[in-house]
Amino acid sequence: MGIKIANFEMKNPIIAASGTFGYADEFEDFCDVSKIGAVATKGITLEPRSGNDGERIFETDCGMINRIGLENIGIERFVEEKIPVLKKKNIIYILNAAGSTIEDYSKLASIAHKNGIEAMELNVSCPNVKSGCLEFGTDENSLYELVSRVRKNYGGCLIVKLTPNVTNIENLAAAVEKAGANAISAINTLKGLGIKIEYLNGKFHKKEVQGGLSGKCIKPVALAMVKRIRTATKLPIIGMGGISCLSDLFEFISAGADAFEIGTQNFTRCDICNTLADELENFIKTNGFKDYEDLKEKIKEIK
Amino acid sequence: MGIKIANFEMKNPIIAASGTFGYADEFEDFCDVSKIGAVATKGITLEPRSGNDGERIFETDCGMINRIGLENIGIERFVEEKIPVLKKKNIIYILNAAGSTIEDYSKLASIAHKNGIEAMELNVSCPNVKSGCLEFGTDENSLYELVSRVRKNYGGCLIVKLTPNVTNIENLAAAVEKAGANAISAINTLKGLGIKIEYLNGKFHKKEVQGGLSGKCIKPVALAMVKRIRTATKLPIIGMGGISCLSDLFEFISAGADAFEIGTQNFTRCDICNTLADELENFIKTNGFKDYEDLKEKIKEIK
Amino acid sequence: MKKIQKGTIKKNRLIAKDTFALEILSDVKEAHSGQFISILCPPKVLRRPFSIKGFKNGTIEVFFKLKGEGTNYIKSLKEGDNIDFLGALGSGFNIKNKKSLLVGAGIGIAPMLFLKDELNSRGIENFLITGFKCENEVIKGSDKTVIGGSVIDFLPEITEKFKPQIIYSCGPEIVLKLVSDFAKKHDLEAQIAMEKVFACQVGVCRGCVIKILKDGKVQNAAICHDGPVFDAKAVVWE
Amino acid sequence: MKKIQKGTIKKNRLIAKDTFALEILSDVKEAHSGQFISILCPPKVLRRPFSIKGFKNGTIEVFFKLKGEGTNYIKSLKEGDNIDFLGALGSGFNIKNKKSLLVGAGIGIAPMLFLKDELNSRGIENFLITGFKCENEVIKGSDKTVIGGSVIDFLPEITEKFKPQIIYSCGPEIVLKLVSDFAKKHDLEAQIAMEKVFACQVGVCRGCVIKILKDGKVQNAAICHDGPVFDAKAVVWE
Ligand SMILES: Cc1cc2nc3c(=O)[nH]c(=O)nc-3n(C[C@H](O)[C@H](O)[C@H](O)COP(=O)(O)OP(=O)(O)OC[C@H]3O[C@@H](n4cnc5c(N)ncnc54)[C@H](O)[C@@H]3O)c2cc1C
Ligand SMILES: Cc1cc2nc3c(=O)[nH]c(=O)nc-3n(C[C@H](O)[C@H](O)[C@H](O)COP(=O)(O)OP(=O)(O)OC[C@H]3O[C@@H](n4cnc5c(N)ncnc54)[C@H](O)[C@@H]3O)c2cc1C
Ligand SMILES: Cc1cc2nc3c(=O)[nH]c(=O)nc-3n(C[C@H](O)[C@H](O)[C@H](O)COP(=O)(O)O)c2cc1C
Ligand SMILES: Cc1cc2nc3c(=O)[nH]c(=O)nc-3n(C[C@H](O)[C@H](O)[C@H](O)COP(=O)(O)O)c2cc1C
Ligand code: FES
Ligand code: FES
Repeated sequence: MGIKIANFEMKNPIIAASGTFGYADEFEDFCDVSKIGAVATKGITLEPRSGNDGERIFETDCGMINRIGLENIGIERFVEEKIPVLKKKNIIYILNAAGSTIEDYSKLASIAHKNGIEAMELNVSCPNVKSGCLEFGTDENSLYELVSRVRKNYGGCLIVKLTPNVTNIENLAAAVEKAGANAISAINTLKGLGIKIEYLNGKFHKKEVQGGLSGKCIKPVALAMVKRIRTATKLPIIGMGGISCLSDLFEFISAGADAFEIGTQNFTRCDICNTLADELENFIKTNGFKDYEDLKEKIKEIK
Repeated sequence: MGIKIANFEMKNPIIAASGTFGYADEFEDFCDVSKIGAVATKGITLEPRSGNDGERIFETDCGMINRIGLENIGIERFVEEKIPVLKKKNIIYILNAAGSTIEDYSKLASIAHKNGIEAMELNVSCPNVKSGCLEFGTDENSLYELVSRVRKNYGGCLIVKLTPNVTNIENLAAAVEKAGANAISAINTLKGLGIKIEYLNGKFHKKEVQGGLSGKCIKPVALAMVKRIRTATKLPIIGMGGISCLSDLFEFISAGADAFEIGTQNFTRCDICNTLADELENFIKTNGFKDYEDLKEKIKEIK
Repeated sequence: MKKIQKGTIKKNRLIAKDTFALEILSDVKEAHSGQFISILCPPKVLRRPFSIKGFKNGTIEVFFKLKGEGTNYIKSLKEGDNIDFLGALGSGFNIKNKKSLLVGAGIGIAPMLFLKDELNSRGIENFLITGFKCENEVIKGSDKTVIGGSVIDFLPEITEKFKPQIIYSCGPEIVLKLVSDFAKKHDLEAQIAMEKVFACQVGVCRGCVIKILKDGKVQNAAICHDGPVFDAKAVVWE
Repeated sequence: MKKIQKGTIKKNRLIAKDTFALEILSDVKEAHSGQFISILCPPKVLRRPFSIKGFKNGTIEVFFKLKGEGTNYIKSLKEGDNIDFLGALGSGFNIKNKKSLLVGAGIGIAPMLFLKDELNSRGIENFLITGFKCENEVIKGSDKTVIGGSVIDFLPEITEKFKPQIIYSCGPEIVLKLVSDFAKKHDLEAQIAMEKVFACQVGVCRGCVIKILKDGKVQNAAICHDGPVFDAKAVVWE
């Protein structure tokens, strides 16, 4: 079940998505973290960040909105405190990196390179940060520039995570490939607004959370995006958006994905990454496929 | 409860959304059509169209995908056969118009003008038609050009319906206002892909429907878009996307909407347009608001 | 608003493997074989259509087979529970005063049993053959029941003996196609009940259209509104 | 994976208007007042957290008040039904050997009753006051029950008489804020159980953070993981 993107080896194609799994080790009471294909860390910035004030979570029909605002411990503490633990516990991880300038990303890349971090996922699409961050993900020229610069500083497996909040995802995917990335992950959250209005004792009360929409509700959008990205690039695609069961994996493969990230569903069923890996392995064995690659090929061939 | 956009008077702010209510009169066995604020007709083109081949509907989590492909009877038959019926039955309607060139739209506008059609909603965002149609909705210059040309030929209430599948909805909204439209409606469907894969007797079977995603699952995206449009224009906004109950109306008002279209929910509860109008009127009366305008103001004021 | 119905469950019982017979008390005044009702299943967006199996004094019977969330919701309904449905919808079989062969496959037997009742009450001679995948899926009421094999294989023999003038059929598309071919070959009229995923259920969304030949032209027809029953000769297969 | 639990319902009974006491049989080994469990409610994406009201030999009791779909799902659970929950989660009250005043508001009485049991079993003197909106919402077990008014109004009088050294409280944010102010004014230690919408329930998503003062610095703390119980003095109100 092991798979490889560039030189980065994962135990299986099921990855815990950034922002939904912390820095991996906190989840040990709830699932067998060492069996997960890989864990994408919470988005990490150069400096620690405390994130947004106010309400950060809003549940929606078949999904949720978050506006965490990249609360994280910063790359320095990550390297010092987390990497040793992850290594000791044999947890495969991907550094999810975010910044607001090309310099931020370049520096993160150098630090990642120097510290032997094997895979890095650029979050160029976080809709929760006011500064530059989102812009890279929506403009193909800036994105090309950004990824090229990071590529220069970083020798490991470079994954770029695309946002669905754009007119032309194809152009962005092509730019990422041209700039030398090793894979594309898609999708980040959709821009969403949650409003709850109650009328009590003659007065209106309102809760409002503007942020990123995730969960089952976005699966059709994610599948459409993955399919479009597939038309624009030959890079491996890590598909995500509302994945919750085995057949979802097949759907993403059919759209063009090679591996998967699981986000919101970790909150609903915290051992879902283990379950999916087991079910996938079991499906391959019981139905006589050679291996995961073979299954993937067969699914891509279906008319 | 009556409201007015430009000179177009509706019985109330609840409009049946285009594509989900046919040409209005077919729904009479299922709801009291004459009590609906207005009905946006199925998207109408110059020539009749038979729409897409193959599967057209796919249910998703809290939503659905359609790829009808603008099957419609064409403007000529609409004018001859439908308008007299709608008039006789006192059904207020909005012509939803679609085309693939500026000429198509201009001609439709002239015909609408000549035949005294009081309101026209330009569908510049239908994701189901391969030809030009979508392009107008994604590029602000083409959209400006299109709306200006239509405006010249059409003196009624001109509404432009925007697509959410763009990076910058604000620019498009501004272009629409500049070109002289009377209102914006938003949103049309999200680009979505539905895939169903089954493994039976050693073989994979697949169903795939690529089209427009609608229903409750898109409500957070719709609210976010309406809020963004509101920052870019003072035009009245007709909000839609997943509306299914009274509190949804409040949420859309709070985001910036002035009236509402109800789409997919007509399929779930076919008298929903009547129900919502009744509930809205009742809410206004029982809680001592002066009228719908007063309620709207109060909701927009909530902190 | 005569076709929005609030009914109550009278009975909901298992009649074969994963198959239930549901009886609904309602105000419906009229219903014919080939027509259907569309049940609101709150966990789902779209209503679920089911062929009417029987109708008497407002009591509507349907047979349903468990598939996914919708039918599992319906299964959970108990005597006395409320149910929200639309119906009777669609145009049913156009009954002819002709010796009738009825061909059902699987759960497609439901409208065939209703049709058989209607034919019997008009004194029209008929013969119902139905096929099921296996023994425990069998639903009673046919003149001949095929288990495992295909009903189509038995049509030549029955036609030979029973000499029908018209065929009515309901079942999976592949069966309907073969019935149509058979009817064409034997120069028999055939009426078939088609299926597709429905959204609006009432003809307005154009989600369930098929191509049919009408007035010499290929046209769209909405299964939910113009059908579900079509003249087999008119259907243009995809 | 010690904190994913599959339990079975032992009892689910109405104890006040729209309020139920749910007992769950489970393998949970330890639980303390102030901790909570997070119940999977299949119609919803996010688990629903509930304070533990009592714990004995693996049987966990919680009180829940009907709000929306989640609690209505839990209401539908019957004896013997399975339930999927996480717990015991969070860090509960840090019990001090001090004369304790317990202040509950509404359903916030649940962890207070558990705390009272724990205090009693350690022989720590305590007094529980709880407030409810109206008569039919009252849940029994307090030393003083306030109906209609605010519990806060009674704190001066009780403090005067009972002379507590520490206050523990659970209830709506507004009550907790007033309790904190009161404690500060009277120079009393106070521990309060905070609430926010939870996503992950376990500290990883950072969705439920509040600001607290720690080591002289304002920092983020996740209610679900670092709380729900906090030292009132440390909480930085928004
Ligand atoms: C005119 C008509 C008459 C029917 N009569 C019967 C009957 O008498 N007895 C019976 O058991 N079944 C009948 N069906 C099929 C029945 O509607 C589906 O089995 C049911 O909708 C499945 O719903 P589900 O949620 O349980 O399963 P799902 O898992 O949601 O779907 C299983 C399959 O059911 C079909 N289906 C799903 N949603 C719809 C929909 N909105 N409209 C149409 N088909 C859908 C699709 O083919 C789908 O692949 C009929 C269908 C049609 C169109
Ligand atoms: C630590 C903690 C302990 C709690 N203890 C109790 C208790 O002992 N008894 C009790 O009745 N209630 C308790 N609650 C509140 C309870 O979790 C909510 O009432 C419940 O989640 C409502 O769910 P619903 O689907 O029925 O209602 P909804 O209509 O979905 O929500 C109603 C309100 O409940 C709250 N809520 C909704 N979802 C969540 C969530 N995922 N996490 C936290 N809050 C949410 C929100 O304030 C929301 O506005 C506790 C909450 C927290 C955070
Ligand atoms: C609470 C939360 C926090 C997230 N934080 C990040 C982040 O820091 N970096 C990032 O690239 N994506 C982040 N995401 C996006 C997810 O990684 C994922 O792209 C998205 O949620 C879609 O997948 P899902 O539908 O399976 O959740 C976050 C998502 C959630 C729900
Ligand atoms: C079956 C179907 C057909 C539609 N056809 C049209 C159309 O012809 N023209 C148009 O502008 N929008 C069309 N729409 C989009 C709706 O009018 C509406 O913008 C969208 O569905 C979002 O609203 P909802 O979530 O309430 O359905 C269609 C939607 C559906 C579901
Ligand atoms: S389901 Fe809408 S036309 Fe048939
Ligand atoms: S709910 Fe995720 S950190 Fe508390």
